[in-house]
Formats: sequence, structure tokens, C-alpha cells
Amino acid sequence: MSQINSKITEEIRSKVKALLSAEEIAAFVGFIDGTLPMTARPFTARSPEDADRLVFNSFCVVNPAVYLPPLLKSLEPPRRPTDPLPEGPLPKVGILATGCWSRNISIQLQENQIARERVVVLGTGCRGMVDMRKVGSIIDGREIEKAYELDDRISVSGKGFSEEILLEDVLRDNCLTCICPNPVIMDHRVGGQVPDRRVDNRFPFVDEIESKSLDKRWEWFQNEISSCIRCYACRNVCPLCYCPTCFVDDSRPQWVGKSLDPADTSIFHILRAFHCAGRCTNCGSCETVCPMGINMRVLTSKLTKDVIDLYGTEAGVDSDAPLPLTTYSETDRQDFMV
Amino acid sequence: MNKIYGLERADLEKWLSRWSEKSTVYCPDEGDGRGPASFSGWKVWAGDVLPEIKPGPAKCSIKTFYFPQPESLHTFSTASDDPDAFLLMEAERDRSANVLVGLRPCDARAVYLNGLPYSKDPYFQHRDSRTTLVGFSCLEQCSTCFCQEVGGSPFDTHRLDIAITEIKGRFIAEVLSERGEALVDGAGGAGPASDKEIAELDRLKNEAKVLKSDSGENLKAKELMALYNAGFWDSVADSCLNCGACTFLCPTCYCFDIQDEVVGNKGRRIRYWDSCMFPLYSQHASGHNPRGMKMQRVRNRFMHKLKYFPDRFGPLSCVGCGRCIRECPVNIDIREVLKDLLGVE
Amino acid sequence: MNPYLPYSARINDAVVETEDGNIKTFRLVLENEEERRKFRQTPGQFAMLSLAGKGEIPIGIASSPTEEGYLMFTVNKAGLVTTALHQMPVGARIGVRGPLGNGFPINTEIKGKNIVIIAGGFAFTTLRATLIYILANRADYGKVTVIYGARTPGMLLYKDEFKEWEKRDDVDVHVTIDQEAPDWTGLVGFVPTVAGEVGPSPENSVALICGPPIMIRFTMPPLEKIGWTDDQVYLSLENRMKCGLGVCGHCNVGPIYPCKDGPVFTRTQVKSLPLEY
Amino acid sequence: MSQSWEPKIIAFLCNWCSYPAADLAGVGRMQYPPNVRIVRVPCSSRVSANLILSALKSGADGVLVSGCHPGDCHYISGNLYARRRFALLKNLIEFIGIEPGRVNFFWAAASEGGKIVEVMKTVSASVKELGPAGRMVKRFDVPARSPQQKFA
Repeated sequence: MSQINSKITEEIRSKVKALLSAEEIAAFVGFIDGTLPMTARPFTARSPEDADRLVFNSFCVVNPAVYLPPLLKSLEPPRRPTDPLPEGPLPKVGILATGCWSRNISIQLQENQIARERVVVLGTGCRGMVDMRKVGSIIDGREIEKAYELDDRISVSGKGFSEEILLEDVLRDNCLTCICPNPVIMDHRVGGQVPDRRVDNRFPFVDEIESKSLDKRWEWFQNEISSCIRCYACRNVCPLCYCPTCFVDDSRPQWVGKSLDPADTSIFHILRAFHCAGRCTNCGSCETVCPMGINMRVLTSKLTKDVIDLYGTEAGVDSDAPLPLTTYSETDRQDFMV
Repeated sequence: MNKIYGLERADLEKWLSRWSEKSTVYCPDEGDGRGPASFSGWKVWAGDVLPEIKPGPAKCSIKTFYFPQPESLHTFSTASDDPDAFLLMEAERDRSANVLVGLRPCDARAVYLNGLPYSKDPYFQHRDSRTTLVGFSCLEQCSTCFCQEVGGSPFDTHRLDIAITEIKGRFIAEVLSERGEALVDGAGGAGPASDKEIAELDRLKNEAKVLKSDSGENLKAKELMALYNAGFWDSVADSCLNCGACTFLCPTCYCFDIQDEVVGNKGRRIRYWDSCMFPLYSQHASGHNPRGMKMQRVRNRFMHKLKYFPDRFGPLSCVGCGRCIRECPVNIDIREVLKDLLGVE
Repeated sequence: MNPYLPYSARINDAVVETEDGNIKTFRLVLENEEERRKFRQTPGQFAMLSLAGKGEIPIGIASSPTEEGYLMFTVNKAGLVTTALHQMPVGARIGVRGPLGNGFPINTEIKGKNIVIIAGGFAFTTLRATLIYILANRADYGKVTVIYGARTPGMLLYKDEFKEWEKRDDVDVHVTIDQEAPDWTGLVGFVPTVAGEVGPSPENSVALICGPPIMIRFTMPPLEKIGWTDDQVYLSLENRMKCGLGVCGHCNVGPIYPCKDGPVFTRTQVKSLPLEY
Repeated sequence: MSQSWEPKIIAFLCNWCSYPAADLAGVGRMQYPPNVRIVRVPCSSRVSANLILSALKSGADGVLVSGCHPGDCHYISGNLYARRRFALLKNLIEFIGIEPGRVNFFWAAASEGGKIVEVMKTVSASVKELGPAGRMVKRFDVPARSPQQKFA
């Protein structure tokens, strides 16, 4: 067991147990061990006993901020949509937050999806999460039956094999280009501060695609999305996606056809990414949860890169700075225009 | 008594090339492991060697084959000068004969299960009647496989036309249907399996059967509303993202939606996969949604598979392939739900 | 036979029913003579109306099989297809797929019984079919009582026909509106209240109730008070439907598919189901 | 490609400057290419990515979006917000391989009838140069995503 992560786990458990026992929070969003090796299941702890099941490890790949707005809403007393919020304090929710997760919480605050006084953030530094696909290619696609985590390595074994893998070799690409491993907002700290990662190039994949010719880029894009089954896992796992009616569900007009037409799937991916422009925190959930292994994060990374180039903003890092697409400058570049 | 043949690898390859003469032969397509997986999961057999068939079910289920995404039901014209404008005509159907080699018994069982609600569906039946399924029994199961718990078996033969079991480098082919016989008859080159091989096959089958429990009967005996009102649904739903990954990868999730598409003055009515995980699935035009809450939708998915379907048709609508367990972004495990349901008094 | 392929029909007539203009009754004539002859609906059944390029919608058949040669559908403008349908001119082509569902058991369970029809607002459509059928086979049924209400006089359906029915002495008609309105001389009050006042005897009777869920909920207590039981009450369930054949999955209420097993159920049956409609 | 092919271009013009500019061009009997189809919108910021991509999907060979000059927006700053979105969108769709000339943005004041005609001519010519749009256009001849059709 990883010393660092087991210490964080212990601290989370005791802190959450205390918060839940004292009824300071009604629920806590964290992770428990999954039923398969190297998985962590997002979990909502609602009782002090639940807190004992919480864990933190290198397999917490889903950004828990996605659960925050609906969970807060569900804890409000039932009322009609037009009725005002009842007077007095409403139940609070605790949440575990690493750097990127806390940036998403910050964005949700900026976009008025959640109220700061109802959220208790347990912040922890993050050394990156594991990409199962990278692990899979190292062990040649064989099935992992047992895995355990050490501080800098993972040991995996299955039928006829047993290997130790360096954590650094199997971290997700978004974690390898992480600029913000420590939380930007927090109420309680668990674990220690994690040193910033040295990142020479934050957008290697974007650069790689940009260097291709137009036709090659189209070919890459079409190939990338060709296996999309439109399960919308990437959309649903994204903490930025909270519209009551998504553009894919609009019927009048219908922006996106419902079946697997390449034009429709292209538009879905472009618009999904575009809606994250200037808001994406590079948490990597979309890419991780895709059952088909589509690297759709390249699109949001491209937008992030352009936002930095053009408007100099970093999503969710500075909660006082407005989000880039909710503001403007009179001197914004317009050399793209005819 | 089924005919049982014993083949060397080369004999089997010879069979495949003979079949290729009259039909299109497909085999599993796992992709190269890098980049996105292939959507269809099936590719036309290249005509060379028997493809490697990995243990456990392929990434995408046989649903990609039986329920094309999308399937054109009807076509029509919207041209103002066409006297038949806006008249729906039956779309042209695929006339080719197909042989699918290398699917796992769970996928074939899924075709059998889907055939129950689709018994009168002309599109499904048309495709099924032109498709011969040659399955490979599972000598090795994945940790996510649980077919024995839901009425299947690694040697299940439901809907299979030919079941092949690899024993000590030789392939033992059980011919199970007339369609299977028709394939084998013309192909030649294979002798009957030896008594020893047949005995070994029986032994393997019996061994697998021992594990079988009958969750299906057990759940059928339970009261519907007791399962419906069980306490654990909320905690299952707490983690769920309400995406459609489980339903779209599931071989027995067969729900579809119908929609019209028009390009220029040509139109088509298509049906395509829909998922009960999506809020829009059950939403009325008035805005009222009978399953407006995430928990209700999660519950509906599992209740349909494990209670509603068996109550109506008999078997559970789950083949235990474990795809949903492997691919669920938040590790919702149907085995846990099944256990919870079985525990309901 | 492809059950997904609609019959082709033409809009023969379209009448605006209500003052808000949102409800129209369409009279459709199937283009093929033989199909016209073969199409025999049971009151309470529905059909898929199919607008090529827009889609399909399930709509209750408002005409009785005794009205030969045409089909009637009363359609509320709500979504994509119904809006397009409302804009279609007389003579336009439309697809009809059906009849679908079970319909009221007019020739079995409820034959020979006293019939109480209770409806609210726009839900009178399949009950119109039922009433017309019963009146055409009057001798097969006992006393017939109709209780129908809408928000305002202008929101009542089939106004001319109601005038005719009110004149007849073999059917007892009570039409009510929610609130006093100028020039309205009839009953005022909600359907449940009126149903309580009329107090139809449960003896050898069945009630066919269609309307908004809230109306159904409040109509039951006054009926139960005078001895009505759940298995005497027939309701029609609605849910989002796509195929109408019990395959696509959309309309399921627990284990049943209203499109195939229903839409008509006794209240006893409905009560045994999850509340997912 | 035959010589007679003419592109279809959808122009989203804002109600307050660009549409009046096109109107002025008409009043002044200035000719603009007939393959430009104008859609009047309240403001250039009304033109979402959805609209632009829908135009391409529905078979437009080119898209033109025009609003008031910065500082002149009827709604004070609509076009300034839009400018950021357009910049990002244009980069993104070119990133995935849509030809740079397909989607065009410009500003036109109500008095600039001559300028709008010039832009329409330029865009029309450059789209014609690019040829018919092939990417992101919805068609029916694309095989369905099922193996038997994919390889047929």
C-alpha cells in the first residue's frame, strides 16, 4: 500500500467522520474501492459509518465535482421550480478536491451552480491518476487480477504474469501536463502539499495535430471519432456540463442527429468541446471514461491553448478573474476576420 | 444427436475459406489496442489464418451486427413534383448471407434473448435468418464473466449454429442446427470427433454446469414491488452518471428510438439505439417525465433485465458477459445489484 | 407485413376544436380501398400518425368503427410532430399505423353493463369513439352516463355532438366547466365534484375514466364512497411511445407496455404497477 | 467538378448594421453574388457554433457571419463577446480539418453597402475555389456503422 495515499485515506476518513457525526455536512463526495482491481468508485457518504469506506489512491479518475450541483439540489427541501429557496441555512456537502477538481468547483461557483457556504472542501495534493490503457499496453492486454499500489510503483498480477510498473510511466496524459496539483480552494487540508510538476510542453498532442496538414488533421479527427457510440459518458462525467437540456437533446431545431452519422458525431464532439472553451481544467475525466478510448481531450486542450494564447486566462485558477468567454477586451485580436 | 466433428486448425481455416465463397465471413476485430477501438467489433475475415480469439467477450457486443446504428426502416421523397412524395416505402434490405465466426456463447445467447421480444420484428428476423453463428466455447473466463449466475454457461449453445471447443490444439465442432449443417455439409475435410474427444467435451460441459445457480427463478418468485421499493437503489444511483455506456455495450439492451431524417429532398426513417439511462427516453411532450430522477432510470435498467423481462419471457435479460462492469465509468457492478436483489425479502 | 410501415392516408377535413386553437380534429381517409375496409379499430385503441420527415406520434382514435370510411384524430399541439400536423392542409398525405393497443373491452367485460364515462379536457377522444359505438349498439348496454368537463366552454371538445347527445333520452349527459363563464348555462364545478353529485350507481356498472392524473385521483374518492371498486374502473395510460408494438421499450411501466398490453387497464391493474406514468 | 457549379453560402447578418448594409447595397443597385443566402439575426452574438455547424451539416459550402463594428453594437457589447467565441471556433474547426475559407467573419456598418458586396464577392470566389463542401456534410450514402454495411 502506498504510504502517502494511505495516510491521505486515513485523514479523509477521520475528517469526514467528524464532519458527518457533527452534522456539519449532510453528505460527502469521495471514493471507495471498486469491485475490479485498480478502480475507485465515486461514492456519496451519508453516515459516519460510510466514512470508513472512503479511500484515496491513484485510481480516482472521475472528477467528483460532477456530483456536486445535483447533490446540493437534492438536499434542498422539495419545492416547485418557481418557489424561492427557504430561509435559513441549507444542508452542506463535503467534497474531496485535488488541484483540477477544485478548479472545477471554483468554476461552478463562478457560474452560480453552487453556493460557497454550502460546500466544505477537503483539499489534497495530487500526484496524478493512472491511465488504465497505458497499464493495459504494458501488460499486453492481459487481465489484471490483483493490483496494489506503492508510493512510486504499482504491482499488478494476473494469470501467468506479475509486474511492477513505475507510476510515472502510466499516469494519464493530462496528469503529466498538470499545472495545478494542489487545490485552489479548500476548507480542510488532507495530506501534504505536492510539488509542482515540471511541464515543458503543456500541449504536446495539440502541437502534434497542428503540425499536420489540413487533410491529415481531418483524417485524424474522423478516425478518432469513428468509434464513438454516443453514450455521452464524456458529457455526463464533465463537471462543466450541467445544462438542463443538452444541445444533443434539442428537437426544435435538432442540432445533432441521433445515430452514428459521421457528420452528427463530428458536430457532437466539436460542440461538446466548444462548450468547455475557457472552462476546461484538464481533469481528463472525459477521456478516461470513454469506453471506446477516444482521445477527445485533444479538442478541449486545443481550446485551452488558444484561450491562453489569445486571452491569457487559466480556467478556475483565479476565482476573481471572469471566465474568458463571459468577458471581452476591446483590444481582442480580430485578425481572423475577413 | 448432434453431429460432432474434430478438426485441425488447417481444417477449420479450410472451412472458413469454403464458407467465404458463398457468404461473408466475419471475425472479431479487437483493433490494435492503441487509439480508439473499432466500433463494430467485427471485420470481414481476411482469408488467411484463423484469427486469435481472446478469452472473454469482445469489446463490442454482437448488437452492432444485429442492430445496425442506424437501421433504415423506410425511405421517402420530399420532392414537390414527386407524386409519391411523403409516402413511406420499405427500405432496401441487405441480402447477403453472413457467417460470424468466433463469437462467444454469451453473445449468441443474447441473440436468442433479443429474439424473444423481436419475434415479429421483420428487420431483426430478416437479418437473423441470413446469419449463421459459429461460436467458440470459453475454456477460460474473465474475472468479470458471470454467465453461470444468470442462466448461461461457457458452453451455452443457445442460438449457435456451430459450437467449437478447442481441446488440446484440436477443434471440436458441434453442429447444432440445420443452418450449421448446411455450412458443414459442403465444406468437407473434417472427420467425426473421436470418442475420447467427445468424452472430454462432456466432461468440460458438466464441470461448467456445476457452478450454475438459478438467480432467474429466484427473482421471478420474488414480489415485483418489493424489489422495486428496495432500499439500495439510491446508493447505486448516487454513483451513476446516467451515461449510456452500459446500455450501448450491453448485448441484450435492445431499446431503440425512431426518427426521420431528411437531406435535400430525400428522407429516411431510421431506428437507432436508445438508452433508458437518458432522461429524454421517457419524457412526455408535455414535459412530464415518469422517470425524471436518476435513481428511477438506474432502477429501470436493472429491473428490466432482472425482473420485468424474466416475468414476461422467462430467462433473465442478461448474459453475464461483464461488459457493463468493465466499461462503467464509475464501476457500477451488476453482480452487486443482482446480489442485492436476491437478498430482498 | 411490416408492422412499422404505415398506411398512406389523406387529410380529408381538419377542424379547430378549442378556443385556444391548440386542439384540432383531423379526419383521415386511407388511400387504399382494401386497407380502408380492413382497418377495424376497437374504441380505446390508438394509432401512430406518421409525418414523413417529422416523425410518428401515438394518438387515440376518436372515431368509432361504426363510422365507416374515415378515421378521426383529435390532436393537441405539443411537440415537433403535432405542431407540423396542425399546419398541414386538407389533402396532404399522412401515414397511419395501427390500430394499436387493446382498447376498451366493449364486446366482452363491459357488454350488457351500465356505462359511466368520465372525462376531463382533451381526454375525451377515445371515449367519443366508445360513446358513438355504444350508441350505435344501444341495446347491448344498460344505462349510459357521461360526465365531461373542461376549463372553459371554449375548451370543450365536440361541442355540436354534445348538443345532440344532450337531446337524447337514452344517454345521461353532464357537461361542466371549472369556473363561471359568461353565456354558460350548464353545470359549473370540477369533474370529481360533479361525479359525486351525479352519483352513478355501481350496480352492474363500469366507469371509463380519462383525463389528467389529478382529475382521476380526485374522482375516485366520491365514487368509492358510493360503493365503486377498482376493478369496475377502466383507465387509459399514456407514456412516451415509439414503436407501438411493445418492442422499443420507451413506454414501459414496470413490466407492462401500455402500447401493447394497454393503453386500457382496470384500476386494479394500474395500482399493481410502479408509479411510472 | 463542372464549371457551372456555384457554391451555396449562408450569411448570418445582424439586424442593426450588416443586414441594413446588405439592404443598402440592394437599394443602391449594387449586385452581390446570388449564391449568398441571407439569414437575419438580432445580433452577431446570436450566431452560436450550433448555427454555423448546422449550416455546414445541411450542405452550405460557406458560411459568413457579420455584425456591427466593435463599439457599434446595438446591445453595447454583443459583438465583442461574439468575437472571442468566433476566434476560438474558427481555430477549432480548422484544427479538425475544415478548410479555413469555409467559415468567415467580418464587421460591416449600416453604411457599408459597398463593403459588404465586396466581402460577399471575395468569399463567394474563395469558396468557389475551394469547391463543394465535403467535410461535416450530412449525407445518406455514408454506410451505417455496422460491419455488414461497412465492408459491403
